[in-house]
Amino acid sequence: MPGLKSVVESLIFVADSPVSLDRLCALLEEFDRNDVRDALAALREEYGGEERGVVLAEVAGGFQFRTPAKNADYLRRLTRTRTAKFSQSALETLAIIAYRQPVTRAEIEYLRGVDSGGVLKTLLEKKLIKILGKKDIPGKPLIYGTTKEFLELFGLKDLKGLPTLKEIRELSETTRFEQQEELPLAVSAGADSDGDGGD
Amino acid sequence: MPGLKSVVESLIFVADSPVSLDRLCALLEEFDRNDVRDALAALREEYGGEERGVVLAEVAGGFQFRTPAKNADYLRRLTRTRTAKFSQSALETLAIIAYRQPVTRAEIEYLRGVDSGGVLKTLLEKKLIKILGKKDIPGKPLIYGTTKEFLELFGLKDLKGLPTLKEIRELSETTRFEQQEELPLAVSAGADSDGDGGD
Amino acid sequence: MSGGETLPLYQDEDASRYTVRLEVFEGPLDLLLHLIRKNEVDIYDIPLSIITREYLEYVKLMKELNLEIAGEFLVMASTLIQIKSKMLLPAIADEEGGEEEEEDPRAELVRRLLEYQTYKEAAATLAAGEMLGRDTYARKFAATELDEIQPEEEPVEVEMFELIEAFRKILDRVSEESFHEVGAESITIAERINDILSRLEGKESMLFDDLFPETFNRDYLVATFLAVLELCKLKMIKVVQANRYGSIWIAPAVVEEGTVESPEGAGADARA
Repeated sequence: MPGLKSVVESLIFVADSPVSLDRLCALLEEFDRNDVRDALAALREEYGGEERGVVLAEVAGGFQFRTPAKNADYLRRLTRTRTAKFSQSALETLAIIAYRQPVTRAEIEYLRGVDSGGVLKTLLEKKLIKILGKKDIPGKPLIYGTTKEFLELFGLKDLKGLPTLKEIRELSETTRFEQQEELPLAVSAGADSDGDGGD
Repeated sequence: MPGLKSVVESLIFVADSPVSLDRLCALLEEFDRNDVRDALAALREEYGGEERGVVLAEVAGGFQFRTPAKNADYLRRLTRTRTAKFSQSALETLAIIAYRQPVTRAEIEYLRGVDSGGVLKTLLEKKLIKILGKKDIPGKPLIYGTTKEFLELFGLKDLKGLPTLKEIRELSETTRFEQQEELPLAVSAGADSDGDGGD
Repeated sequence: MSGGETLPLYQDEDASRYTVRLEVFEGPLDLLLHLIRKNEVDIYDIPLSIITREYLEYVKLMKELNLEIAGEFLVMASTLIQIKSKMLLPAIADEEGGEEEEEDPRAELVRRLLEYQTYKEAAATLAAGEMLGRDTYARKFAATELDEIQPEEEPVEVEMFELIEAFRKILDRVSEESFHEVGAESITIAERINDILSRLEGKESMLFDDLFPETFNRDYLVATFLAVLELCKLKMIKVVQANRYGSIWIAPAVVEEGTVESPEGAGADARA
């Protein structure tokens, strides 16, 4: 009978998407959960070497074999592997949805300042986002969120793994603006040659 | 720079068919053929252990990672729960029933323009639709509607949760703006965001 | 004098320089951020005079290059001009006895810019990370080991989007009549051109802001703005500013015979 570690390795290798511990345990019900966990840990160790060409990545709530980024240049030589290209608008929209989900189209468009219908459709088609349902406000707009495929694409374990947003320097209340009630003419005059004392 | 063995491992892993030594050497022209051969030999050794769940097999004149035959029983469990994809005709039919229920087969076929008997049968078997009764018109055709399982599949509380026609329309509208050529990532990521060290 | 400055014209060298950049802007917020960075000004204290002028230059340039201008750019143009006018208002507000702390008219815009910038950076961070299919690869083909195994059960997996896409495709084929857009074309640029010209008739000038009624919708705003640009281009009106922070006025321009092209019928009657 094959050992558990070997079986887990085979399962992760053959599966077409990341396999979670829960899924492994469900598939291997005759084994103890702790043993499955140990097998996973041992595999992670084995596939963790600096010089490996295949690593065991933890993405989208599961485990998947992937190649290390440092080998990417060589892999691009394989004709079949297309490089993933994203437009700036797709990336922006995706970022907004990832961080603000569940989010409506109107909210996305307010934040981006442009119509985003086309981008939403593309992202839906690529399965990077999905319709989560409808928001319980007047008009019942659709709400969007990211998918498992999104996590897979960016190699994220879960949404908590998203890079932290750079903090917005808070608009320090009204005081900041009060001080500037009289606008410094110098700024504009300097930039634009001859100032004329308007008032 | 990554080591040759690591690169060979990655290439074989990602390639969708067995990779021959010749192919490897062609892909890795900056390396010496003997070194590529040595890397392969080292990998064969590494992946040759009795307890491995992934082995490096020599098939069809090339090399490919595979799972050992002794693990096949476990892998079968994986496929048993493989999720089925919906055919376009099933989706169309389901959509028509969802939005136009109660609806007869003749009406569905009028809208789709093709015979839909087979699809209806499949959807009935999957319990996504059900027969609601008979329509009170000559011939008393059966009328169909969606089921509780249908709502569950799409995570809907009730049929009111289905996106409205207006929302569907809006999603498929694209603006000029989104149709612009995709920008190479380098430009979009770098060009505009980090020109100067922002205040 | 220099105070009453019309929108500057463009040299060809500028045009070629800008076109490259135009493609990079994702929208008005992106363009504004670019201008703020380019001018090295404080985002918390945007000198609207400079930024608005440069913003309008871009928009006008886009138009001159016959690039289609997304409506959002024009909406923002009007927003900028309105904010600029509002910044003159505190004096009036004081008269009404309000020592209330009026929010800086720019505050909302600044918030939007900061927020947009945050997500723009987040997008860049995401893109810079390890991406599947670009930096890292997984096996994306079915394992041969599973070829001969027939799945016994078939739990289905489908997204709402796929369902509604399927439905939309049917609707595209079957009935077009039922789902028609409500007439968004109710306001045309030609109408607005004629309206502006008739309101200017016999006057020396009028406030730009007065072109917009109390309540107006987006289409109205966009059409009006395009009409003003069109009239500028045709040299039928002048856009002037009394002083650097002053309101924007439009005034009829003296038309030289033979230099004006008709904007496809719209200005034909007004030209006389």
